[in-house]
Amino acid sequence: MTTDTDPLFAEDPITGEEIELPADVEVGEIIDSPVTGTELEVISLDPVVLEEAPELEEDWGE
Amino acid sequence: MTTDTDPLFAEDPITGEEIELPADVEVGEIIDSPVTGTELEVISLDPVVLEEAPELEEDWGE
Amino acid sequence: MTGEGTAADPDSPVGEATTETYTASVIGGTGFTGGELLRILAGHPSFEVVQATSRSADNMTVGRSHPNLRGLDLRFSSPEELEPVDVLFSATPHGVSMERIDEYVETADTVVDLSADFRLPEAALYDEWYDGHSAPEYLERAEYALPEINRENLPGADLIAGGGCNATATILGLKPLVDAGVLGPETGEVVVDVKVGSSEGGAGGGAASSHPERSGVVRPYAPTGHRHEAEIEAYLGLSVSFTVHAVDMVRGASATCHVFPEEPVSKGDLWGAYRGAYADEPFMRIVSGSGGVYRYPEPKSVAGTNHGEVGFELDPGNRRVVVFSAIDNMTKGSAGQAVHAANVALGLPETAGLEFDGLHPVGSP
Amino acid sequence: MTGEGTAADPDSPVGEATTETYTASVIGGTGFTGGELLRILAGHPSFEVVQATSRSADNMTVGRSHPNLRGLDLRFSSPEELEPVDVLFSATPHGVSMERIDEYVETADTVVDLSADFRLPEAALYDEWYDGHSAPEYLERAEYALPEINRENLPGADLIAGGGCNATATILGLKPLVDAGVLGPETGEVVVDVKVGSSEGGAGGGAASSHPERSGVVRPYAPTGHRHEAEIEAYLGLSVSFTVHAVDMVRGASATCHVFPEEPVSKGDLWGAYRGAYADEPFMRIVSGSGGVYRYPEPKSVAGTNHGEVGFELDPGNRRVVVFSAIDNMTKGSAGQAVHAANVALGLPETAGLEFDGLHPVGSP
Amino acid sequence: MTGEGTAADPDSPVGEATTETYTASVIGGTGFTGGELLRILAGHPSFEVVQATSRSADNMTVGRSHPNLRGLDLRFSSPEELEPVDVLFSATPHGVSMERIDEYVETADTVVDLSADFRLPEAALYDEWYDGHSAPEYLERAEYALPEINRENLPGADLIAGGGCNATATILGLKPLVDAGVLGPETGEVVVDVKVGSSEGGAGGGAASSHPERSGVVRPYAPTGHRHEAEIEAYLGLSVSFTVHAVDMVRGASATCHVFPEEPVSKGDLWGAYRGAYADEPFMRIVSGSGGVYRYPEPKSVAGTNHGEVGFELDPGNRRVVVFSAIDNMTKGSAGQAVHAANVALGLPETAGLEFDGLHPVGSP
Amino acid sequence: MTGEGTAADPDSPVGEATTETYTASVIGGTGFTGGELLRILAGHPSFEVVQATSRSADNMTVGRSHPNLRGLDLRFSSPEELEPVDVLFSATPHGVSMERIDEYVETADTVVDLSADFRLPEAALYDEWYDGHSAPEYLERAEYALPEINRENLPGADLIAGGGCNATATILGLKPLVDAGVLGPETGEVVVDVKVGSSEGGAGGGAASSHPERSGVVRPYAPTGHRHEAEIEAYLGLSVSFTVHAVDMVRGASATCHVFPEEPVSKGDLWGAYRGAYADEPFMRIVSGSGGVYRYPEPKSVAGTNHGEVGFELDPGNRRVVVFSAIDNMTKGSAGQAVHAANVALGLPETAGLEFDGLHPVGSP
Ligand SMILES: NC(=O)c1ccc[n+]([C@@H]2O[C@H](COP(=O)([O-])OP(=O)(O)OC[C@H]3O[C@@H](n4cnc5c(N)ncnc54)[C@H](OP(=O)(O)O)[C@@H]3O)[C@@H](O)[C@H]2O)c1
Ligand SMILES: NC(=O)c1ccc[n+]([C@@H]2O[C@H](COP(=O)([O-])OP(=O)(O)OC[C@H]3O[C@@H](n4cnc5c(N)ncnc54)[C@H](OP(=O)(O)O)[C@@H]3O)[C@@H](O)[C@H]2O)c1
Ligand SMILES: NC(=O)c1ccc[n+]([C@@H]2O[C@H](COP(=O)([O-])OP(=O)(O)OC[C@H]3O[C@@H](n4cnc5c(N)ncnc54)[C@H](OP(=O)(O)O)[C@@H]3O)[C@@H](O)[C@H]2O)c1
Ligand SMILES: NC(=O)c1ccc[n+]([C@@H]2O[C@H](COP(=O)([O-])OP(=O)(O)OC[C@H]3O[C@@H](n4cnc5c(N)ncnc54)[C@H](OP(=O)(O)O)[C@@H]3O)[C@@H](O)[C@H]2O)c1
Ligand SMILES: [Zn+2]
Ligand SMILES: [Zn+2]
Repeated sequence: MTTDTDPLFAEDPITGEEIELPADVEVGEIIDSPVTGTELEVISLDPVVLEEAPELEEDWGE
Repeated sequence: MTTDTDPLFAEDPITGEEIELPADVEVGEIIDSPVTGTELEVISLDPVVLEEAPELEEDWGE
Repeated sequence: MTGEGTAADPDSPVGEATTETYTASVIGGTGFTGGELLRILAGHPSFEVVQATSRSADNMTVGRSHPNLRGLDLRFSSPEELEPVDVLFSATPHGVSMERIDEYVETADTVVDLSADFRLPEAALYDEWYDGHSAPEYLERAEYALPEINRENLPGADLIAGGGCNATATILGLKPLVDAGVLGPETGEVVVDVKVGSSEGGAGGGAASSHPERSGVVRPYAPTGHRHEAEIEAYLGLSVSFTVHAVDMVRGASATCHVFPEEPVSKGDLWGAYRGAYADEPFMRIVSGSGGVYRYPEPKSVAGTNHGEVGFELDPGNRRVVVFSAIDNMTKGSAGQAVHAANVALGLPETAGLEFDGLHPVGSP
Repeated sequence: MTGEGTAADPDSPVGEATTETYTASVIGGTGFTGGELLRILAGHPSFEVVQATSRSADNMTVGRSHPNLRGLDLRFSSPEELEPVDVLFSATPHGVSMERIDEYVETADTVVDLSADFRLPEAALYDEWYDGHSAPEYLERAEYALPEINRENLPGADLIAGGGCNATATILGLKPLVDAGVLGPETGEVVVDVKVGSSEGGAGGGAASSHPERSGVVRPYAPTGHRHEAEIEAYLGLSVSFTVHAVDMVRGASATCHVFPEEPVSKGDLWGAYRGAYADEPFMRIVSGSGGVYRYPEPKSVAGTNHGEVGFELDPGNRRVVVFSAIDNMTKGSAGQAVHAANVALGLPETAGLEFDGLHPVGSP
Repeated sequence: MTGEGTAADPDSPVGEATTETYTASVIGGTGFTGGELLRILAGHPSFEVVQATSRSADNMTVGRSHPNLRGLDLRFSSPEELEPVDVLFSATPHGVSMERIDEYVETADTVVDLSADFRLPEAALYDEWYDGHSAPEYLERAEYALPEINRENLPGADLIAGGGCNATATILGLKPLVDAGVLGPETGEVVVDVKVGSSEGGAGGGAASSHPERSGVVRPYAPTGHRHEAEIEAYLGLSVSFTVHAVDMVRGASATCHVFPEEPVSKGDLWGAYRGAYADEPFMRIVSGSGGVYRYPEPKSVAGTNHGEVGFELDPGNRRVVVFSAIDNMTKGSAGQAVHAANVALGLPETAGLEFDGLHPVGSP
Repeated sequence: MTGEGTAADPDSPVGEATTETYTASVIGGTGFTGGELLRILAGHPSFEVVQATSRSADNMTVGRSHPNLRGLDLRFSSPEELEPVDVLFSATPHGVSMERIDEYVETADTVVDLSADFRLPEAALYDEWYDGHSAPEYLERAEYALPEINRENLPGADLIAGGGCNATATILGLKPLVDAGVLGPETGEVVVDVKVGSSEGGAGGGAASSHPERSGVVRPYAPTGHRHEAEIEAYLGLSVSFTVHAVDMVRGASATCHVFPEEPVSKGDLWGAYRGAYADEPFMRIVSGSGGVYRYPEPKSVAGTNHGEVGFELDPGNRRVVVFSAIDNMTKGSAGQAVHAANVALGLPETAGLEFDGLHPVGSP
């Protein structure tokens, strides 16, 4: 157990599965889904809503 | 010929050989010696005096 | 038989099963997959290796061939004198096992063969893709080792045929699409572009696999006509356009499958198909566009392990699904798969002996 | 102007042309392709490099960044103070040249840009694939650098746009099929599966390109949607399904193209198409099923050179043509291609400065 | 405290001890040795990891940084909020632990620090070789982690200082000669020529450790004056001439020690010295002129394991002893050594969590 | 003889000499150094290769063995039928040339042998280090190829013996110290710790040099007693403690020499010694603590070139000088050295055919 507060749960926006989040996440924070690994943005907290984070543009040159 | 000004010459502090510097070097600038490759700090300009630059600490971890 | 009390034995409670010890032998012990079998079995709680054979290193210690096994107190002995065991693993070049299979099945209760000799379901396929088959009567009896697609037929199997490494990577990548109906025999071209490490060639070597010639390559080594096409067709029910490249790594096989579904699919559909297929699989992971450095399947991420990674991406126009699949050819692609199958066949915990999760960072594994 | 007497100059006989010297500058001289330009130009009989720019290494010797150029008596200077030259080569990240192009064309008679800024023929494509274009009026004026497909338009060109390395490999591989009518916009899916070395990422680097993370990989880095698709479509007239993998080499790009022609083709047809296209090309080689270790195109075989290798194989059922194409991304894929184009533009011998034939054996080049 | 019943606890019989579970945390969990600690502890029967810290990846899964740990259900949390644990492992750059050591010893019963902060016995050495020490009062309390030379002082230790990887390789190679009296402070020059992999530099990276620049090197990176000289002198009682080269591998440190004994020694003497020192050590192997491919110590043979290999050879004239020593810098050279020391400190079986024996074949590990 | 007018010929003005063409043959043309000779000679303005021999690839094209030479219009022929040439280069394993030397000197005006057969000055040394010598009468006549130490004896030489690659690296590193009186036979131990690439082993290969076993190694391959010790002693006049390691590169030899001068030396002394020795040498560079990524000699920096890099560093206490020396074993260490020596012997410009300056970035060369 890592915190005194209750764990947070939310729906994974891609698979619809329930996922657990750290208790101290904040709106706007980017966390990764434990199911898909995708980076998700915390849109709201009550209820917890997650959205796929805009992908880092990572062009490795041409 | 890369500039309109006259080229600068100085004594390489390690080998004593005469070396040419870009005409626009400034006091405090770090340039590398064409003879030894060592990084040199420009201490003064008239006359040009060069000194070995303090080595970058580059510890690659343990 | 020392291995009384397998899960296939109704008298044996599962809890107890894992305390049994099965004797095992490895034919072809100096080879790459033979060494890998010895490594896995030596660390397996339910196996005791009693024999490892070699013709070229007869009577030498196993550690002389495989430096990681220097701690193993075992010497190679001749394949001509096989000791009776519970499970015989054979890791010889194609063609050897089919000649000796009668002897093998007499020597052991369970035979697990890593070569191509019993992988294909019909003798005709051996005529077409190989040089025929000398013991076709065993083909029906043999069970394909890959639990992800043949788990239900493995318990109690007495002849198990390990999959080919490139075929394994491909089948693991495409099976969920086939099961979900996204892909079928009528779908149109499926291109499978494979990249493999040098250990696929076995310990034998040759001019093309010497370090100076083999380093740093991207070398088309099977441009077309690779025999694993037959195996893929046999187990997926569809034909693929298959090309294999050698790249600069020692372990690893990576298959990139380019699929053009007839109906458009969404990312959600794909996640559904792959989660449905693999969410409960102990060795399968879906890695598909995650953050950080390792965003898609990579051989590095699974090197030394029995894990398989699969992932996918959609073309902007949704007309193409690209599926990535990565395994270690020496574990999931051969020796690990073989032990996994043996675990299932004997009713042992599936992950027994296969718990190693790999290293990070790791170079060219 | 020191470069009187180019081939574009009617008074100048070709024989004399090669004794002229053109002054040249390299913008982005600390970068990978900038260093390659400096290397090639320093050994070129008709060029004299008078300026190489860097913001980060201003006043430092060129040899400090590029150890192979320690013999070169040249220091970097600021890109803000450009000297007038005959030919300006620019090797900066995408977006820099389009901002400074007015200045460049004033400074130099010929501008050769290695970035993507002038490769695509229309502004709309920059809106679709990049973040738009700030100097679209130059797009029509720009000539694509690759002589194998655009030689006739290069003589006298004053703005030349170097091709992308992956696009170059793909175009060189497929162009002969397009020209021979084997492949066209209506053909059906063309899968292009690319493998590239780490120098493609430039000198910048990042976590994913650190040695521990980047070694030994087969890493999908552009699963779909790579910008070179636009370039390929622009110059081949067909769209391709494009996927790029990072593998463990530093130099090299290898494209494997899987093509499904509507009409069956024979090996003879293919040899005809490729010989027709490349028999007279000074830098192209067809390597297609020869003996020995190097049977098909490989980046190793062309590392450090301006050569391109192409080869092909037919599926047993003749339904698929697999085309292999290999280049060095730093030479044929960028700096070498740029100098080759400049040679053509100025009427110099095509191979001037580009004679290096590579090494054998060579590791991971 | 959950870890009642350590071997230091007189009430606890050893047999029972291994069934206890100790809670553990890892400071610096995104780093290379931090990841290695997490890997080892996750597979350790007596540890439960409750916290792994990161400032840069706060709240992200551990598997995002370390793909081999994707199966671990743990997220990074801030190093500012430490949870009380039985054992705190710290794997941060030099200088961090000395600032926070008061807090660490309050948070945990046992602190194991992998940095250089508590390795040297005296504050004066930190003035000489580093930038001084901010908590010198802990230096006497700290125990050097390497059990092969400090086993007797580890049980019950509450502050353990992990050795440097190059120092570990050197000390393991030379200690038997010191103990046997072949080598001492008066012996004359001892040259230690070290070759290391890129993971020694940590996850941070920089221009020199990018893949294009770092691949294929033999690069003198610490020609003279390496800080590990101080550590070697502290634990061997003699000074060495130390030079470190970067070579193309990710994991591994290999020390070649050139020793010129005053009195002639025989091979038998050497075998006696090394067997005497290491025959009973669970992780040490003597590899010295055996047959096959792997005749002397090699990093490849121990990659991913906590094994150390040592071997030796005599110059024909018997005037020089060459000692070879190979370890994996990430395991025996840091994280494995740390867990080994913790095992000894807590009275656990020494090899617990460290049983992995490595792979064969393996590339550039 | 086509080569009239060498510099050794008093009638021939130097300017004209370079327009002469000498015919040349290469014995052992399929080998690694044979291929390198062919590459260099093919690009050399004054040589025309008329024969390259092979027993195993008789009548095959040269490009089949060496893909970089696909453009060369030449086929291998039997070494039994030698054509008369101006210069015969031989690149066969030790022992072959001494058997055929009578024939070679009849066939050619100048014989350049790359093997060890004529390197040592006395037959007794062949008895001690090799298996004796069958043509000792040639030993005095042979000139050591390395111009940096034997330039004055090369003009007009008719039998030239190429240096060993590891010996060359060592001699180039230490010679300036010997000449400056810092190092002499009485100095005390000189430790030479060498790291080499896989091409040193030649094209033959074997189990230990297969890609899976040879990748990623730091492998002691000549712990003591390497034959190059004799060569070093012969040309430097002092004995060294010599140890050679195989590392993961294909080309390159790097020698780290640890020297303990009797009198303290300063950095200025060292710069003086090395500048004095090499400032005017066309192929030697002093790289010693410069900035950037490449601060000391590295094989990568000279890969593919005939350059040698040397550098040095002083121990803080000034009691040790560490000398680093790096060459490409295939060029400066064998084929390039041979051509350089031939250039000097024939009065050609020293750098003719050897102008290639190498690549940056480059992987594992
Ligand atoms: N390498 C892979 O990634 C991989 C993956 C999947 C499947 N496989 C299959 O696994 C099998 C073994 O492959 P490998 O890579 O391990 O090969 P390998 O390294 O070449 O080893 C072959 C082994 O078989 C022994 N052997 C050869 N001929 C024999 C004979 N006639 N009778 C008895 N023993 C014989 C050899 O040892 P001695 O000569 O000392 O007796 C050696 O130990 C092959 O069928 C291969 O297709 C390999
Ligand atoms: N690498 C390849 O294989 C390859 C192949 C084909 C095409 N290209 C294209 O070639 C171009 C260069 O690629 P690269 O790999 O050589 O990149 P690179 O190694 O990152 O070098 C970029 C160079 O541009 C300079 N630079 C950056 N921003 C600048 C600015 N705003 N103004 C002036 N100079 C600037 C940098 O030096 P300072 O920061 O010191 O000024 C550096 O010298 C890119 O457009 C790339 O897409 C590369
Ligand atoms: N690599 C080796 O082979 C090796 C061998 C022996 C000993 N060591 C020693 O082990 C230690 C770690 O080395 P490494 O190679 O693992 O380094 P690394 O990969 O750079 O990792 C350093 C870790 O420390 C964290 N960190 C950095 N500054 C911090 C601070 N002020 N407070 C809290 N956390 C901080 C970093 O994560 P965030 O930035 O995300 O917090 C990162 O997780 C070093 O002292 C090194 O000398 C390393
Ligand atoms: N590799 C290096 O870095 C290096 C450096 C310095 C010196 N050397 C020396 O250079 C020589 C060649 O080395 P390498 O590495 O190039 O060897 P290699 O790759 O093994 O080539 C040897 C060549 O000699 C031919 N050959 C072998 N035996 C022969 C015979 N009895 N008669 C005629 N031809 C024969 C072989 O071709 P066929 O079998 O087809 O005839 C082959 O072409 C050796 O003496 C070596 O010590 C090598
Ligand atoms: Zn490699
Ligand atoms: Zn590498």
